[in-house]
Amino acid sequence: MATSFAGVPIFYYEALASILFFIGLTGAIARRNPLVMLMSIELMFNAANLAFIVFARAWLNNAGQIFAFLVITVAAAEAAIALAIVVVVFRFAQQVDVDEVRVLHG
Amino acid sequence: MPVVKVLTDGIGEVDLTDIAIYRQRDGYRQWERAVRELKSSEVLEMADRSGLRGRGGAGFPTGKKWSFLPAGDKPRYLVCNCDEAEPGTFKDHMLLERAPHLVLEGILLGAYGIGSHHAFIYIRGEFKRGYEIFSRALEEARAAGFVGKNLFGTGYDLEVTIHRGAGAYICGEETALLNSLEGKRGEPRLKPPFPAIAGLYGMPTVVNNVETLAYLVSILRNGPEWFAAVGTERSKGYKIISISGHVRKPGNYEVPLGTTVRELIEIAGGLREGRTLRAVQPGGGSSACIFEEHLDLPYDYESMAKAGSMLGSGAFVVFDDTTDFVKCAFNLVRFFAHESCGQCTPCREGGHWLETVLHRFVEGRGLESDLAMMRRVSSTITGLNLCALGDSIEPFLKSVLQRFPEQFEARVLREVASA
Amino acid sequence: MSSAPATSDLVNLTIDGVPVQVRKGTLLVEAAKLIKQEIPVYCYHTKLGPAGLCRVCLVEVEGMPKLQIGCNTPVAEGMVVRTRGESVEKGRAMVLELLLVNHPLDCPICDKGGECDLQDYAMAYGRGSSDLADPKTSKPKAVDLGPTIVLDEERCVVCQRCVRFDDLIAGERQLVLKDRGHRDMIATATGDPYRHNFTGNVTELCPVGALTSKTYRFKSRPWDLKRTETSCTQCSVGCRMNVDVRRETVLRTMSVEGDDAVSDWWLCDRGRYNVGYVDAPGRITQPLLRRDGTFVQIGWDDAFAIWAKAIRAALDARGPESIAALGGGRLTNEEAYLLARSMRELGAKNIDWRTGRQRQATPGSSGGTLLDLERAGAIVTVGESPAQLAPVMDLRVRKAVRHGARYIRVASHEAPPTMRHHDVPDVAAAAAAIPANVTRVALIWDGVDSTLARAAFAALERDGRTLLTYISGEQGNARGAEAMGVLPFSGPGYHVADTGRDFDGICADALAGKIDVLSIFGANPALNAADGARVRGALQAVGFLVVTELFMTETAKMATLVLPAAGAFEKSGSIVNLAGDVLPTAAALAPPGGVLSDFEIVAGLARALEIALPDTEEIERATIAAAAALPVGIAFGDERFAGTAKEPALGDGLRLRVTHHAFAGGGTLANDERIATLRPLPEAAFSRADAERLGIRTGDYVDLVGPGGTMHDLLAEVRESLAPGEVVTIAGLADAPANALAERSRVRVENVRHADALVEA
Amino acid sequence: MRKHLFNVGAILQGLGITFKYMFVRRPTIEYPSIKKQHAPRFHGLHELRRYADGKERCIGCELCSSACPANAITVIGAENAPDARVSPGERHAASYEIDELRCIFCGLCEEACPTDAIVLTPRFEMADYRRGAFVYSKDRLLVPSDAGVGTPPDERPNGIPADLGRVAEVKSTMNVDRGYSATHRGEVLKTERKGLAG
Amino acid sequence: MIPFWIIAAVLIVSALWTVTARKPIYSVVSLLLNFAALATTYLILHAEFLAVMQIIVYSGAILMLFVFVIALLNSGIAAVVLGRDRVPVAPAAAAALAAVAFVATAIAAAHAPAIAPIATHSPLGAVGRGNVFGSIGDFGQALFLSRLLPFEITALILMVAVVGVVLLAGDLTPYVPTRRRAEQTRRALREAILREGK
Amino acid sequence: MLIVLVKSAILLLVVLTTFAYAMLFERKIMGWMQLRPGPNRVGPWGLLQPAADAAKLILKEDLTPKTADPLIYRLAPFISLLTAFAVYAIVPFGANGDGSPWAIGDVNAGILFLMAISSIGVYGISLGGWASGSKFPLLGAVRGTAQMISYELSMSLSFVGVLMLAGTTSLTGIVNAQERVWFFIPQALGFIIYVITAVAETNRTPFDLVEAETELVGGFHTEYSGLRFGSFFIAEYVNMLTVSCIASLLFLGGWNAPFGLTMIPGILWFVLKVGAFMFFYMWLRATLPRFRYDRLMTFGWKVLLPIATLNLVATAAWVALH
Repeated sequence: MATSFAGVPIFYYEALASILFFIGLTGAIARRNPLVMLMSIELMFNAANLAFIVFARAWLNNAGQIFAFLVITVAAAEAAIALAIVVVVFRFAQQVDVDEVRVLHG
Repeated sequence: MPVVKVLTDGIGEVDLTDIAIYRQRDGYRQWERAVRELKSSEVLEMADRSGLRGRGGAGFPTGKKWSFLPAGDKPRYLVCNCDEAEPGTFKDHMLLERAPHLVLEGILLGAYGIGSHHAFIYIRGEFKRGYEIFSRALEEARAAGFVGKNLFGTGYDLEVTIHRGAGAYICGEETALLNSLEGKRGEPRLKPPFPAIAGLYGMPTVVNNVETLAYLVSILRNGPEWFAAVGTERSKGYKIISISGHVRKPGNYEVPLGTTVRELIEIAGGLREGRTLRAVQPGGGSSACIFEEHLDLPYDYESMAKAGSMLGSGAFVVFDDTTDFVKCAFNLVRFFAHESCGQCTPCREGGHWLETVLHRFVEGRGLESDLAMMRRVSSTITGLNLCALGDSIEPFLKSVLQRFPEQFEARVLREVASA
Repeated sequence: MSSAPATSDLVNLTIDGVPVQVRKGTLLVEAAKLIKQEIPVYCYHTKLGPAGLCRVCLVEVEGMPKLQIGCNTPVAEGMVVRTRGESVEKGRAMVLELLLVNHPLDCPICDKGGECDLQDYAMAYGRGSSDLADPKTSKPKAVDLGPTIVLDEERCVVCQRCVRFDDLIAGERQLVLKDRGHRDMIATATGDPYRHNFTGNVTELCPVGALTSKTYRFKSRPWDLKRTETSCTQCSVGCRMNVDVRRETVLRTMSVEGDDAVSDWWLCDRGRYNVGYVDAPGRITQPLLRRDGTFVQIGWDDAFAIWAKAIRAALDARGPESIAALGGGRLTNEEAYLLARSMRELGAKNIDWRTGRQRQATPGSSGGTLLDLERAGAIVTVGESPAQLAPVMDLRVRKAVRHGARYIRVASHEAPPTMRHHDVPDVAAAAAAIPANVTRVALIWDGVDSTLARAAFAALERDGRTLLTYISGEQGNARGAEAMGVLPFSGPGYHVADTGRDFDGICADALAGKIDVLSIFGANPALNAADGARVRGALQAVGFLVVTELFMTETAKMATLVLPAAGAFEKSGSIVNLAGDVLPTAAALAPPGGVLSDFEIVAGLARALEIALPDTEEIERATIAAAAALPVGIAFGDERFAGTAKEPALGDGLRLRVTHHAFAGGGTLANDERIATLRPLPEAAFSRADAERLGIRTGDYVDLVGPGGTMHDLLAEVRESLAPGEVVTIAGLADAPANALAERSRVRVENVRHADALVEA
Repeated sequence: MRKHLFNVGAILQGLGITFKYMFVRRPTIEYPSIKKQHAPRFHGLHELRRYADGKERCIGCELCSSACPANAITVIGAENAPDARVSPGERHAASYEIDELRCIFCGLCEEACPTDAIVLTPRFEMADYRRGAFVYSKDRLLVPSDAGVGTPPDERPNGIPADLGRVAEVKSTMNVDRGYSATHRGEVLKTERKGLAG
Repeated sequence: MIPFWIIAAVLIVSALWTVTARKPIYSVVSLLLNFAALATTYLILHAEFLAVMQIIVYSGAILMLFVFVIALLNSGIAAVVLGRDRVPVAPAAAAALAAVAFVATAIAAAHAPAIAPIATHSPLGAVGRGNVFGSIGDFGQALFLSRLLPFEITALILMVAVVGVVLLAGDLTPYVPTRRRAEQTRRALREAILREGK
Repeated sequence: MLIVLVKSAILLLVVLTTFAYAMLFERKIMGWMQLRPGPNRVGPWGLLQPAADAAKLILKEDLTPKTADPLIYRLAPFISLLTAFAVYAIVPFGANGDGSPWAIGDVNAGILFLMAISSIGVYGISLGGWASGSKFPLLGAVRGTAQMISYELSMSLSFVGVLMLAGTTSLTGIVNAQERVWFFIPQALGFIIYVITAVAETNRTPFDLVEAETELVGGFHTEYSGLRFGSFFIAEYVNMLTVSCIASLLFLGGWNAPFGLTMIPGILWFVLKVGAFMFFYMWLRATLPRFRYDRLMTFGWKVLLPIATLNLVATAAWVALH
């Protein structure tokens, strides 16, 4: 396994991916705007994808790329559904504050 | 010849302006008799029985007119209308100048008849000589005790006031005369109320013509039956006719009513040599013409009305075949338009309009359409007016338009020179 | 109207197939109106009666051979009338054709075009064409009849309405018909300018555009005008009037047809023509504050704040005795009510409307209506007659005189009226002059001398006689102000309240330095008060003087704060006229920008003072109640109203008398340039004896010198009717204020300049 | 809906039409260089006319103003000074303004005018940069004082115009030399006509 | 080395901006930037197809969807008012701690002994050439041959998502053309009136 | 590297000039079709009109509405412009004798790159519309986003048929694959779908709901003025040029000469084909009215997409069978 590509050590990429992931995580936790939350989640997906691709490159095995592709696909589906939910919630409650929308709290 | 002398008795023979001469001829006898012996209602009754009709033009029965005065203690006035201005009339003029005492006696009798204590005589402004003569006569009568307070010792007061007009034809109309007498603008009043109810100064008033009043003297002298025996059934008594125009001897002729038109022309000397009669205007400027076919009609109120004209004030004007009827019509219309008081629209504007148009005809600048227009306008304005002046415009114009259209058509401008 | 007519008085007839039942003696024109069937008329006028001149009102009466004129045909039982039909239409068309024969068709030029009876009837009944081929007659146009009226002779249809108005209604007989036939024309009989107090009515009567008002000539077309019906507030009669406005300018005023109760369908020239002030250049449009001797413009908020601050300071320092309010004659009832109420809310009782010479406006319980006046058998005036004070009331007097009433003037110093009159030296003589059979007597007082009024009342009161009293005051809504409680001793509805100081008292207090804030609402005491010198001194002594005005009047010039107020045409409300009728006024146009009505001004002050104001509905209710309240317990010449003015000491010289003139006054009258020619010159009238003694002839210029002042450059007039020992001047002239000298004081004549000498020089 | 969506034929037809029109001669007039000649009765800019003697025809009667459906005309009348008349008769227009932006050029003012004073000329070029410039007052509406038409008014004292209410023979008095566009009948146009404009 | 640092800096800054931006649209824009940088990284890492997919799917579709929803919600009546964001101390601290731990682990893993690459059939070559590691051909063969099952499963998931979205956000009331709806309303109204009439 | 820069500069110049005259040309053509002369005041036959327009746009005041989001408002035109030009990095205009294309860069995944770039292009519209902060631009943006997403799908599917026939994603490869038969013959359906979606993607009539001046007074660029508006304007025309190039490359044989007319250089053929396609665009605009929004979406999803899928399946089957 190559430890560096074009002079960049692989763990740099790993670190980058993890930083991006945690930025996304923080956003997903801290923001109340569902759109921004979703985008943060996308950020986390991408961080994971980056890691996949880095490892695929490292092992020269495109299974990682395939996985990343599937992630992108599923992310698209997820985003579509999530946004649909946001729109429906907005129509229903006239607001999108996730803390205020608690109809399903039981 | 049926010429009589009732009012004209003595005129042209003796100086009747002299009270002494007048009294010699029984002057003021009837007046004294009336005041001393008769009640005023008896005088009224005699006037009524005589069938005397107003000689001023309208021919209204005098007794009936007097009887319209309402009972009551309001002062009453008698006004003698001596504003003779109808074209063709000159009888009152003559009476005033030649027999002033007769006129005055008539006024006094009339005033007594209606129970008035104040009589007025309204003398036309142009009758300067007549006014002077009558004034002198009045002074003489006053001096003789026929006018003034406590007449003949009976306690009856009667004052006579002379008023001179200022030369307006319309003041011959009784209400205009009253206005003029009051010092107002001489224009007819709106009737009702009639003068018998509210006349001079708002008091019951009778306005009578000079001739009418003058006949009272002879009626009282000879009795009403004497008067009623003459004339036709409804036009009784005598009348002075002022005959003028194309006759040899124009002048005033006193005749019984009912004399035929032909006789009247004969009385006045007949037509000039070689001339033929074209028309006669039997009742002054405001009457329509009568023609050859009417020559044998009796000259009285009814017959003249039947012939489409009227007897009016007895101004009998004769036209022979030299007459230019366009000029005649223009002359008469101009007179009426000029004399219109201007109060009411049809007379004021219609008269002036017709005058303008007729003037064009006289100058030979008539229009074809004017003939129909004149007929339409003149006939429509008749009957729309406050007084009779406006209605006087039509009759003569209409009758000559109808009878002699060729004279008018000859003055129509057929071609306009293309300038 | 008061009682249903008995059946015997009624006549049944048929008009155009419609059965009508009317009073006996009714004319066909009027009867046809009942079934809404128009009979065209020119010469006929409901108030003038028939004249039978125009001949356009033709109708067909069954059984009569000729067409009858509807205007002079009284109804008869069983009469069958047709106002339409071939012969009627033919006759009318002929008359209209004839009317148009010499009528110029300059309708586009003519002011009447659009509201012209001739236009209307020609359209409705005319032929539409004429056979006229000749040129129309040419007559003078724009003939100057007088200071108010221009005649177009070509347009005249000789209906003589104007002539008959002048004869029958105004009684002046100035207008006559001159010449005859188609040349006849309207003119003044003497050739002098047509001039009296009612000239304007002829322009309204004129069915065509022959008589036009100089103020309205070519100003507008009738269809452009916005019409508002309101009540005139120029004098205390309160005539109903139509105000025609265009481009934010009052262009003309017209009387209201059918207003029998108040104006009798007429207007006086003052009410009609004094409207040009609305957009006069001298109008104040912003609050002005005196700062270092000159006025500076300030905003309304500041004005209210400064005013309120001054009042608060005065209240805190010296209590409610130190503030006072004056005025009310120009205010509407609502404004007067709000003013009185606001003042009393502050605890202030120094409030009075009597800033002029008039002392009282409510005649007490014996007050009659204007219609009553018309029916009186005798009319007695004490003090000044209503001829100049309340001109339209004077028309009622004239009407009564025409109907046979005896008109008696007590110790009058005015020019003799053109109607039959009896001048008597004192009240007792007046009582004696009343015919024995007269049961209704009207007593008219100018509101000045209470003692005289009481004496007259006592002298004329008699068993079996109805005595009706009137006070023809000088201020428009004086009676309203009284009813609303703008009096020191009474509140709204004549309820007795704590007694404060009246006008004289306020002046005295001011001179003593006891008044800190004096607010004057629409009054001009500096010019109009009887004792001018004293009043001016008092106003100067006030610490903070507020004046609401339209113009910089004599009083406003002395103020600390001048507030621009809306004029009578710019506000709605109600007024009470001298007969006690409550009349609405309506705003005909909006006031100029920056100008508030007195109502808004009082309300703004109250808000700045944080006084609780009643809401609009309550004001309305209270105003109506107060205006309708019967003046119970108020006597004619009441002593409470009498005031404290003293008779000036006797001395040498002539006694000064002050009279009113309809067009003499400050403010709106002085600032209307359209009526400049109608304003009187300052004059002094002498009796013949005095004039001869002093060597004065009519037309000379003289000065009058009295205690405390001088009146300069008065035009002398020798008046036969005056008693020796008196000199009469006109009140309220800004050029020569009569109140420079105390009324009834003794004056000397000085500096006589002869007219001929002046001409030579 | 299906019909509309699959109506390919119509689309093709439309394309054919537009294509065909590419080769059709264009009727456009090169306006500033070539000016169209309008009919003499074209409703363009107004003008206020005079009588042959130079007096204004307008008598300030405001009939145009009341006839105007767009309320574009403001007239304020005034009395003529008897010795120096602006117009025959007693009245003249002290102020006459037309807001050409409001005007709908319907010509009702012309119809209403009793003296044929206001007429609509074929002049149509009145573009400007300021709205205020479209309020035409008498200084721009009145024809030059020597451009009067018709018979001079009756010389009666204070008389009304002799031809009041009669239609005069010439509609416009506009004149090239005076800076008006040459648009009335009989005038020679400055530029030639070209293309379809001919 | 330098490109990496630049890209890393862009990635981190844009990610931070995404998370912290007040307006969601700024989040979108920064995320767009982030994705672009990420796509560049993919290219560097020989994932050509994925780089393109990243742009097409993520940037072109998913992010576009965000913009769409933002615009859609913005166009609604009520303004979206949100409360203050949460900053839960404990989770944040835990996240930071985890991040440190994660980075440490990554570094540790990097120092772990190398494992032989499981090579695929494509060689490593310049990005942009065909049939090299990560190229379309390479990727396609892997996807459709060796990894077909996960691909199909993903397709299923996508299908479910489509159905879900349509069910969620779609307007499920049956579509009625305007004209027919108007007709229905009219008929209803008429019937109502007739009923009232009885 | 230098060569790339020079190539880029030349290309930029060419594209911009083409844009300028395409615009003039469009106005002229529309004028002719509508019986008007079209612009003819600036220069002979109005040839300097583009310069005048440019001068006008440059001199115009650049306004940013108060309600706008300033950053994104200013960013949006650049996104549009950038993506419009970025495409030309890989578009080949011809080929040398050795088969190397006349292009700045030749990428194997060229067509994918193209799709990627064009999918970014919509951001210009949607962000610009959103950031204007007023109603009509927002509506335009929302419409634009939905329309682009909808039609991009069908467009991609129409590409896939070509890709399957050519067996490559390289644009040069695709052109070379058409030496014998241009793909618009076997892929007639795909070509029609492409033409339709291309019009939709560039927001041109009859699919110009994004701008729709009669309903939205200009749509997304209502609030823009001056050069920012100009950027959108340029982007639109460059996009038109792009899709014309793609049509030429993918379906019309690129620089391949028809009927063996090889004596005319390939580049001319390419220009001719692009020009014809551009003319078609303008022709359409002069002819067809605008779609209603709901019909546009219905058409995209319920008509175009199924047909495109059908085309794909058919092509796949054909390829598999051969």
